[in-house]
Amino acid sequence: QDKMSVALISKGFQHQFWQAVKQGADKAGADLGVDVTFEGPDNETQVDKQMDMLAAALAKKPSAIALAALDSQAVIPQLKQAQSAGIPVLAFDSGVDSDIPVATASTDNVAAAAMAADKMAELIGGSGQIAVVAHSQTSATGIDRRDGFVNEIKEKYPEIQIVTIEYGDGDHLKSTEITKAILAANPDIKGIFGTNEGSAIGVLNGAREMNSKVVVVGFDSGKAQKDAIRSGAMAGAITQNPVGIGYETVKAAVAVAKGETVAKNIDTGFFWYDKSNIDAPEIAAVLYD
Amino acid sequence: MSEKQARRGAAQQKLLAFASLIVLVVGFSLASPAFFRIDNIMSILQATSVNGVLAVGVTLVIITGGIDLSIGTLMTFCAVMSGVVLTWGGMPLPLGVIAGIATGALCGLISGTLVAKAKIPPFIATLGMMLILKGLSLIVTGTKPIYFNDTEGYTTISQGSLIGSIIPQFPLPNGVLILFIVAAVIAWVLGRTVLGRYTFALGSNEEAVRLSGVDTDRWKMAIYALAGGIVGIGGILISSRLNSAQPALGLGYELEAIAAVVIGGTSLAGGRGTILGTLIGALIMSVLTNGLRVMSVAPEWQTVVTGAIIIVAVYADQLRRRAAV
Amino acid sequence: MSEKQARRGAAQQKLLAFASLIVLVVGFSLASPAFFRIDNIMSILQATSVNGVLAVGVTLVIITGGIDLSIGTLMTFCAVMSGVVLTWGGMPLPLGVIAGIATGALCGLISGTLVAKAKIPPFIATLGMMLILKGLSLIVTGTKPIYFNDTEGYTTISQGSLIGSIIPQFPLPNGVLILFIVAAVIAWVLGRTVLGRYTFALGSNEEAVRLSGVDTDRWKMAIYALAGGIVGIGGILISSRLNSAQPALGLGYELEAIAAVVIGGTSLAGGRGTILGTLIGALIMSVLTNGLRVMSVAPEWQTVVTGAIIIVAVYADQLRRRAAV
Amino acid sequence: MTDLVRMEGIDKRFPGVHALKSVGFDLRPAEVHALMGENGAGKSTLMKILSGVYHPDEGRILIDGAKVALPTPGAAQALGIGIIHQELALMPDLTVAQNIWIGREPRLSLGRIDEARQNADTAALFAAMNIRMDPRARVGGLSIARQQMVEIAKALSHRSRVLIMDEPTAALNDAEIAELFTIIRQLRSEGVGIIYISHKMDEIRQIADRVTVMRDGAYVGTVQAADTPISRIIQMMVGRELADAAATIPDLAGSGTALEVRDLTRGTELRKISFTLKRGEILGFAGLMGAGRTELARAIFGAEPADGGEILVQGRAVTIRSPADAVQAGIGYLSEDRKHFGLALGMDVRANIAMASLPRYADRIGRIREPELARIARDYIQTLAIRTPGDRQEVRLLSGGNQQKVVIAKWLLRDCDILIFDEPTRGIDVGAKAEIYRLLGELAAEGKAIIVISSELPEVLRLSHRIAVMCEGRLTGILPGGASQEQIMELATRRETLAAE
Ligand SMILES: Nc1ncnc2c1ncn2[C@@H]1O[C@H](COP(=O)(O)OP(=O)(O)OP(=O)(O)O)[C@@H](O)[C@H]1O
Ligand SMILES: Nc1ncnc2c1ncn2[C@@H]1O[C@H](COP(=O)(O)OP(=O)(O)OP(=O)(O)O)[C@@H](O)[C@H]1O
Ligand SMILES: [Mg+2]
Ligand SMILES: [Mg+2]
Repeated sequence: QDKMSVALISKGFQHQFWQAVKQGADKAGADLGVDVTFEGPDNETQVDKQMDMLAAALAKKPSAIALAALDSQAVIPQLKQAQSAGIPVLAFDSGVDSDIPVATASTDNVAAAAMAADKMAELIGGSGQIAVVAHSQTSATGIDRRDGFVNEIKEKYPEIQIVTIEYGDGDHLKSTEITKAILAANPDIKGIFGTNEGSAIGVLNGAREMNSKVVVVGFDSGKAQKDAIRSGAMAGAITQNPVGIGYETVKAAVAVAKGETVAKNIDTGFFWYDKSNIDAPEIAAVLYD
Repeated sequence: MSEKQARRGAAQQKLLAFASLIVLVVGFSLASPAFFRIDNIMSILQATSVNGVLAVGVTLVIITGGIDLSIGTLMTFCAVMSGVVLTWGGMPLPLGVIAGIATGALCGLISGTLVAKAKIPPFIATLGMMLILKGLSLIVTGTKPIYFNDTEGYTTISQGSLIGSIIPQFPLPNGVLILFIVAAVIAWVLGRTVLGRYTFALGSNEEAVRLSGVDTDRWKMAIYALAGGIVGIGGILISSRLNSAQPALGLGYELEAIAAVVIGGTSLAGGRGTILGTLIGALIMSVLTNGLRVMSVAPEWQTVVTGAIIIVAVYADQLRRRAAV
Repeated sequence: MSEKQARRGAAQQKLLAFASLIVLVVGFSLASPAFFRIDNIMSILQATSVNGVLAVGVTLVIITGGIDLSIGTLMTFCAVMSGVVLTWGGMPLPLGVIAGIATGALCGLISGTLVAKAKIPPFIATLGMMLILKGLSLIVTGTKPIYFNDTEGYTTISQGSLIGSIIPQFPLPNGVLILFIVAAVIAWVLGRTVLGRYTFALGSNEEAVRLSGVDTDRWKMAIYALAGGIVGIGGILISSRLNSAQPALGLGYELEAIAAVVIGGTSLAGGRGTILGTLIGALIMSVLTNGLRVMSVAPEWQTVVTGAIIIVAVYADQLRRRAAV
Repeated sequence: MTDLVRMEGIDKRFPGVHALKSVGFDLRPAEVHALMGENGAGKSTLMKILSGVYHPDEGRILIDGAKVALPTPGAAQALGIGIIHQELALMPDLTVAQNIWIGREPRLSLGRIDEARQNADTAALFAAMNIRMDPRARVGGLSIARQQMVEIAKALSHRSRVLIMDEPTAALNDAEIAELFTIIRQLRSEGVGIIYISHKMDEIRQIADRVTVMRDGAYVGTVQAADTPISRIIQMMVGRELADAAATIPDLAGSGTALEVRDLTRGTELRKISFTLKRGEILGFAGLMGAGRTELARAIFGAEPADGGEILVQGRAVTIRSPADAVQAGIGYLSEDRKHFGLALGMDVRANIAMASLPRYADRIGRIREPELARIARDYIQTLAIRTPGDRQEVRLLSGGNQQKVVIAKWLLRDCDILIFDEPTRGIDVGAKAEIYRLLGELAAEGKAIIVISSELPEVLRLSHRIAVMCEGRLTGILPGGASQEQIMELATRRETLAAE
């Protein structure tokens, strides 16, 4: 008679990306008739806070737990605890170095950032100076997107020089100030890549305040990015499918809890979108406000 | 005669407080040609505007011997309320600005009441408010930013340049102008009015003020409310710059503002402080951040150098003061 | 007679300080059956261990009338240095633990020297240290976590259960045991030793202590160093829990620790405070966080409710104190 | 015989103040050497130099004929120089015993403090002083008089060869002063040299062997106490003769009641106190330490409101829950503890004088009329002879007596109909005292009602039209002006506890 419940422990909850994941998860919950809880720490450094959340989730004895681990090693003891309590574990957003999670729903951030690099190279004509405003120097997504982008440029576009990589914590204002300093120091710069929603909007604001025509490539979605792409202020951006991540995670979790088998890897994909395809149905479906 | 001497000494000291700032500016100018250019200087000033306004607000509270940890999230909440009135309510611009400032004043009043009437230590009262307001911003907005696209002229509040339209060579952003106006008004309030006098007196010896027959509770509440209103202005400025109220923003801004105040020579023990010092403190911080970025110092080294320079700057100030005595 | 009364009053007051905590525990137990179960209680205690240790350390500094904003990033830096010695250096476990604690003590000594000798306000000195240490952790590690996989038994430091191996029904994690031991030792130091006496004396009236011929600078440095050493223990605990030193962690932990101290009744003005109070303060915070999660309160509401309850808990304490007088 | 202490050509400047101008001073073993001078003459500064707190700009200090350096208070202590500071230097959060033995705690192993021995030593110390004091009481909770006792005990515990007492009796009354003098005589007989600073002229006769007078930071002269009339010393201090008239008791039959207190009660500290005060009357309050006079004043003023009883102002019942209410009703209260309850030490003289009257000197938008306040502040600096480089000087930089004058000026400016002065002349020099007596007389003549609480019986007798006497929280009687000291003491010691036994 007890309703099934799925506890999602994410890497954050306030930012729009995570809210989109939550939206997908809630939708799946409604569709499948299960209770879904969703929470995450204030920022992506708080590994121990996430462990405390996991502990609280375990105490509630849900039907399944889904985790976007900030550090996959740190949570392993608790995952074992879940295993021995018979609670199935799934991973989302990024994988966990362990065979405990029965399924992983994630985006390949390295490949996604590499695609951003290719688009950037194309937009600036294959040569010149560019910069990166990243959202984190230490989180998995921050590192993957930075490295995916940087390595692709290094390997494929020797004419392009990355002059600086700065970190703005995904804070809109901080990223704005960083962008302005980059533009002041490098007047010849041709393009800047912002690695998440806050960074991308910051780059956009900074460029506008400096009256710069620099090419802006963003990541993720949100109303401001969509508007900027429509108006041409932002050349384009990579979007993941966070709603899909949330939905697929819960769907798989429910299946596992019912004893069904699911695919080990659920690739939720990523897409490049710009002025030309922003309103195409397959893109519009993965964008969020 | 001797009094004149003493006053000259004090003035000198104030002038000397600029020294760290000037050393920084000169140093960065020599280190990078990109630093001392009008557009970069404007960027630095623009970057000071929000933190500067918050710092001016919290200076008042700190002079009373209190502290306000809620300013960061309150700033955001004020921006959100302004967004609610303007974007959701479709009201005219001035009403939105008033809503933001009024929200700040009201929340400040609540903090002040908790401190003055309920005798809750300011640290706790404003820590509680910080958490409450953080949650409320997320709840009110449904965790989504509110954009000001429909409100014409909202971005001009901070990003336009009234002065630039008169003197094109000097495109001082309005946000900075507003910071200077707010600072000037508050400096005047502190130096010339009854409210200002009681602000210092409360921080100097609250019990003595109470025993002078002053209704200390009421004044304290007024000061917190005023500080809250100023934070509301900060909320308007940041949302005007971002053209949106970002509900997740704000945490951590309080520490930066308090740091500016303390670097500016205001004592956390209360009783002394100046708005000019706070402005200089805020400027030191944004010059540092901008300068190190313009020099392309590696981000992890930026943090280390910032920490070290803050210590050295305050130490130099300390030495000068001791020498002045 | 009246003095005896007063002393009985004080004892009563201390007992009463538990009240808020107990109300919370009872409330959550009634609200959710999952709350008051041994494994959840152990989770709560485990969640208290790091913050509790940090809070005990900073209590010392706060009683002297100072503040230490560097504890969060210092904790991380200590963990990193322990990782450097153990994982990179391949040294035996005890050396790694000593390295972590010694790093803490040394950095504390530096902060103390800046405060005592260079007369830099504690807020600034430790703000600077906070930034410097944050950068250093990233630099030393090359921004990547250091894992302790090669050090056998490292995770046991915090996660094992010595008590559980004796009394299986009560699997108290070692981290919590260490917190209690640290707290007991520091409570003893504060209450019984010369160092403790000077800690209170400095916070009560530093000038009077100096006029009594005490070398206040030296003692202050010792207190900051001791606090730093305790933070080092916190660094060992958190890295043992995470089986890694996470270089980006730490910022924000100082505020949480200071909040626990102040909720526990220690005055930021210095001169008074208890370790027991700090422990209760830290427990109140983790009970709150855990309880609201177990009740599946929406995260944004968790923040609001946490803020409100902190205010109410301190207010209730305030009322009781006034009633006791 | 070499001098125990010899100070030569001591010069000290502060910003805007030349505090000491080539001052010399010497102290022999086994003597009490009184140091006299007006407020701000430089007495405390000279003694702070001798105790290692300040460093002289010029001059030298010899102990037992040998030149010494006194870089820190600790260095002075090591040379056997102890001091009781004028401004209490205690740690309010620590207990009495902890305060006394700070820096010299008896230790056990592991840095532990032998608390039991410390308390026992403290108890012995107070027993020798004939004072009842709980070693474990928190100093912050003691009255200022009892804090003064702790300071004295602390200085005595050092067993110094040189003991400096900077106004040790400012907060004490006759009984305690007598005890202190017994101790001083005992120490003198043991060979200790004592430097004694006080503004209570009658004490000089009783205790001093020699008297050195300072004026305006300069040395004036040294005389033998025994064969120098007080008037001569006063003349050396102030540079002129002082004529002090006794109070004339006016006929107040026709004047109305300004304040009536009925059955005022708070806990065990105040028990059913009733009295009336007429317009134009000065009512003195006498009593031993802890009699409850301060408590009564604080209750009337709303600083710590009473539990029960009624207060009528000008015939109308008023509710006073806070000092703001009291001031609204026209009552002013000058606290006995200027440092904690009277002054914002970090602010300037002008701001402190204006503190209680600020709204009166501001316009509608709250802007302060500074020039007017400046003029007023300068007037008070003149009338009360406040020694300060100017009205913008921070109050904490003034000498103790001058700080007290600032508090008095604050309440004079507030112009209340009913004024309660708690120990108004604490630490004030003879000249200024006479001035304050005159001012109080004038205020009364203008129709103000005044209560004066004082531990100095001569002062109470000199000022009061009637004298109320308290003992253990009860009003034991009201005597007419000019009553004898014996009558007062009889009422002041009428203990209920004794009666019960
Ligand atoms: N730290 C200081 N800075 C500036 N002026 C000072 C300082 N200390 C003392 N003074 C000034 O030096 C003068 C002498 O002060 P001192 O305290 O020695 O007087 P005093 O003789 O003890 O007076 P009193 O009888 O009132 O205690 C005063 O004018 C005082 O204002
Ligand atoms: N010998 C004592 N033992 C215990 N408590 C005391 C003693 N003397 C005073 N107290 C307490 O200290 C408090 C304040 O004392 P204080 O001397 O200021 O009272 P007071 O009546 O104002 O004295 P005074 O009459 O000297 O002004 C009172 O509550 C009193 O009960
Ligand atoms: Mg003096
Ligand atoms: Mg008294």
